[in-house]
Amino acid sequence: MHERVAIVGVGCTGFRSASPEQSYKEMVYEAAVRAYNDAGVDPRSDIESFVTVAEDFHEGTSIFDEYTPDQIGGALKPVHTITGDGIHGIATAYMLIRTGQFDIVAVEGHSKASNIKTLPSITAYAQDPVLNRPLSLNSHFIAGLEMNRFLHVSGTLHEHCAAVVTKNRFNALSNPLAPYGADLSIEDVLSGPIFSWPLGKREIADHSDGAIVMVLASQEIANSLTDKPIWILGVGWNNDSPSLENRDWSRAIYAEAAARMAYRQAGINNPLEAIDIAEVDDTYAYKELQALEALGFCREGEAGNLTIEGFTSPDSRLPVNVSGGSLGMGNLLEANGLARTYEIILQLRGEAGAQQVEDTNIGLAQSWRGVPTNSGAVLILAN
Amino acid sequence: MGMRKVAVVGAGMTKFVRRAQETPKELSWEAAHMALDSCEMTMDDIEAVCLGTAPDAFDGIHLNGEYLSDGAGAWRKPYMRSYVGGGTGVFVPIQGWYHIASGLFDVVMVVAEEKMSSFYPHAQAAFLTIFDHITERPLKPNLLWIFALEMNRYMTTYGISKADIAQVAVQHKRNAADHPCSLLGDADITVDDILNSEVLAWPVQRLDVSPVSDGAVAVILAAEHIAKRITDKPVWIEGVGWHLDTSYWTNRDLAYPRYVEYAARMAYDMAGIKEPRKEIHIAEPYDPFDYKALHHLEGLQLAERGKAPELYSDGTASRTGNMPICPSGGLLGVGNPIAAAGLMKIAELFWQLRGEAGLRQVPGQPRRGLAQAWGDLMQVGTVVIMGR
Amino acid sequence: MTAKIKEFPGTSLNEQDFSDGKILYNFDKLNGAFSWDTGIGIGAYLASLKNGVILGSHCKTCRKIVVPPRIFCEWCFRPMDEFIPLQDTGIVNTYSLCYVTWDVQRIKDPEIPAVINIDGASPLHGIMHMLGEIDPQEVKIGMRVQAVWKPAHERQGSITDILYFKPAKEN
Amino acid sequence: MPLLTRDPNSPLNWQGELPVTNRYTYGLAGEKFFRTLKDECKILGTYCPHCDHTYVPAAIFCERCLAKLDEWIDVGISGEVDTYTVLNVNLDGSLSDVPQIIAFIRFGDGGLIHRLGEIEPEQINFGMTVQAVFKPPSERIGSILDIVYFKPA
Repeated sequence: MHERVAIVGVGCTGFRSASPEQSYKEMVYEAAVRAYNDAGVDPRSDIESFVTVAEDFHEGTSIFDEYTPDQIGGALKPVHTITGDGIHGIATAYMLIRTGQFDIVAVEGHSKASNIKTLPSITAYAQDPVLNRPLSLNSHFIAGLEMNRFLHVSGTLHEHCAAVVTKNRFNALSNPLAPYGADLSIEDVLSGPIFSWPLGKREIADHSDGAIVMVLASQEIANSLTDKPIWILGVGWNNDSPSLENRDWSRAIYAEAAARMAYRQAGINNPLEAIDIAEVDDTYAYKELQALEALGFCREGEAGNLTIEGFTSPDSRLPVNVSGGSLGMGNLLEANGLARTYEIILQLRGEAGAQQVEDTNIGLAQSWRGVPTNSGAVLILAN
Repeated sequence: MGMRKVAVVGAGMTKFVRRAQETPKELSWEAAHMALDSCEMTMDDIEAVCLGTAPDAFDGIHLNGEYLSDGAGAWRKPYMRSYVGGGTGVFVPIQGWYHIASGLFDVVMVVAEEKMSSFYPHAQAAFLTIFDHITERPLKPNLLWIFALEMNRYMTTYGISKADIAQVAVQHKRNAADHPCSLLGDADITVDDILNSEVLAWPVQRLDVSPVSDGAVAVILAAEHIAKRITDKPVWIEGVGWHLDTSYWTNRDLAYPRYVEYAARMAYDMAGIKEPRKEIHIAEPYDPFDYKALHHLEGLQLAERGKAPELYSDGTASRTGNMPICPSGGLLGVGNPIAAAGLMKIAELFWQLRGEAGLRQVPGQPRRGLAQAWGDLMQVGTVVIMGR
Repeated sequence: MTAKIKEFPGTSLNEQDFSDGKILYNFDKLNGAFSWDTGIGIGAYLASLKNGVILGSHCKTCRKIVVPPRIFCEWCFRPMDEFIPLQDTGIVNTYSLCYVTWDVQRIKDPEIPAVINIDGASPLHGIMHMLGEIDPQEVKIGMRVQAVWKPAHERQGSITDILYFKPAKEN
Repeated sequence: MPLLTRDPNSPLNWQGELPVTNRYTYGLAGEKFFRTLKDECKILGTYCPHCDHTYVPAAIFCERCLAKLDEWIDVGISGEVDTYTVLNVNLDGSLSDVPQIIAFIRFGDGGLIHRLGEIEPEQINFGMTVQAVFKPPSERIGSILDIVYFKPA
């Protein structure tokens, strides 16, 4: 068994609202070449297994895993797909290496959301076909229900959610990878169209295209490959009830449970003390506040005020989504967790450029699988 | 530190049927519930859940892994769905294996489900979209093509006849007559029945093909210290292997499944197997079409290239032979709810190696078995070796 | 343990259970429309098909010419070196005589899908397409075939710009 | 990164669909739940004695312990608004002219997702009691739409 596992290489394409010059394979190839160059590995001779994350209906292809190996150097190698988020993919690579059977494993995730002409209809096809789909509802209603209950129970205000948008999109202005940087006021956010009251359009992350590849290695190999290995201290993932009828509408219980699992592995009792920087799911603005509470950074109902007060801004006590988050970088479908993780890695390496936060040693990335799911993952990394 | 040993300690399955009334969740639950009962465990004992199901188009639910999670027992547990097309059914126990071998978990439930009848009007039409969206789909391909093209190449390369291949369907369907869950078991079927069945896509005829089916299978995996506490007959996962070939399937020779060979070699290495033909006592190769069992036996190094039919003609493959092949009845006989069919092979080895396979029991107290699945664009091999 | 179990779960229905209203069910249809970016490799392939040419690409490291063309080689993972126009002839690698359509309609005259190894590409490198202008019983693995193109003004930059492959003279 | 460059005559994209049509059975629990809804205008749950939890709508299994559930309970037709939203966006992503009020109506440990009617958004309170309004018997087919909406009780 290999106890310790590190991320030794990362590569991405940058993120854009559309990417018409590349096929998805060409886009992934670009990210893979960057990651393997960063890690100093040859995928054909050095990488022993590959994990990809993808969903058929997002690609427009059934059994999409067929099309994953070539562009990551995985042809005729042990490759498999997880229909999960990128952090599920990292967790899988982590487990593969820990078995002792593999030393170097790559993880790939991508989004070609711009190629999907009917994304709302496809998202709705994830609803229960008998209980929910006959109502013919755009799936944003699920976020609307959850946001409203969350605001009601926690005492969070709509302005608090808008503050997440202003912070993250402002942060994105310093991130050369992020397409949706903007300097907005809270009024700008709240004055947009309402999609599913209280949820406004400007509190929903737009989609973007892009690919991310990461290389993980066992301790011995990691130390031989790089002087900046980023260690996995803990990873957790969890599913609450998938049905809309059996869930707690105010809390992200899947995130609480995933965090508990990751903290236990990392030996973290007080997350706010231990963690220097976090990248959390903000595909809907309220989800960032809900996540901060679920992750134990503050008590229920406090995340909104802390955000307005600047507690989660780049220069403060707990910088959250310095990258711009999904609101700033775009919703990357299955690759969201990899985008969150990518920023943490840059920060822990001290390579985050204009977004660099001082003295970061331990970072956390968190993801959610989107409506209508109740599923997510948490990753804790250290330099 | 050595590798953590992982055992199968329980198994359950639904009948494989043409059209199930159960929802996909309910099918998953039936198998999971039975697997728990079989080893007298409860959900409190299960630390994580792994799920296998093939394209979302069948169950007809986007993010199908998430939808199925409650039926699979994943409520508030770490849960992931893995996916390698038709190879998924034998991959998902590998996924369970690495969950435990990693040291993160001690007990994992593994569930595979497929409800092909939800695809309307015919499940086969779902396969149009497994082909390349730009270079192939405009030709309106169907699933039979890839099997027919591969079968023809295999037959022509090695001079194998349709009658050679039909023996496979006959033996598997006869074996399946003894499986209580089977959809197409037939104790009296003959080679002529196969050869006289309707031609679908020559050389593929109706009875060369496994039936579209609904069903679910679950197994419970445990780390060594737990497994020994739960049962005095744990069945160990001794080796696992998987390989995925390039998706450019028209750029390789279809006569031989190199990816199956690589997957098998990976599993043999891990299990310390040097002479598979002597050391594997029961084989459950993937048999969605009859020629596929032969093709795979060759990839698995259990037969020389082009010689697999001899295993059937000389009796080696029969239930009382030296290396019984698909004593379960396989996909051809029991049915082919894709991911569930692969995991059915794992359940069969579990029962066979424990001596609990009833009418299907292979004599001679077999010690070691191999299950294999295949899928994608004739592209993936997944292999699990189990022993007691 | 199957020996011990008397009853396995699973409730089987037949088609009449649906038509007779014996059970409850509903339908849904996915509205799944896509506009896939073709990219450099497949974009060039399609543009080339419009001009009546099958395009491949060349990896000098692996000394392979592959079809359809891609911008990277999946075997050495290096960028492909050049696009190469191939012949529109080849040999039948394998074929089928298919009596059912993709949506499972029975047809009287079989479709003849085939993998055709394209002349100019490396051995065993081909594409899937249809055979035509041939008696189904005359098709043989190893026979030479040649593309039959749509008229130039009807070609759209699609694999269907080739109507099918027909028998060609042996070299 | 690639050596090859784009052919200026290349088509940028390729249009296509993912043709998927499905027929869904209601399943073992759904069959009884929706038959009873249709024929008797009753909403059924199932109770798990082991977990002391009532599933609404009725399920055949307990997601907590995976026990088979066979204690069926009539939970009445009135529940509480647990949360609600006003949906202004259509299934195709366009803005709607007709906002719909969607709520999760709690019945015991579970509940139903449905529309609210005969009420304005500003009149809704968390926890208020609402009751199901059924279609006339001749129009009921055994569907969640056999309930037109929930109205204030």
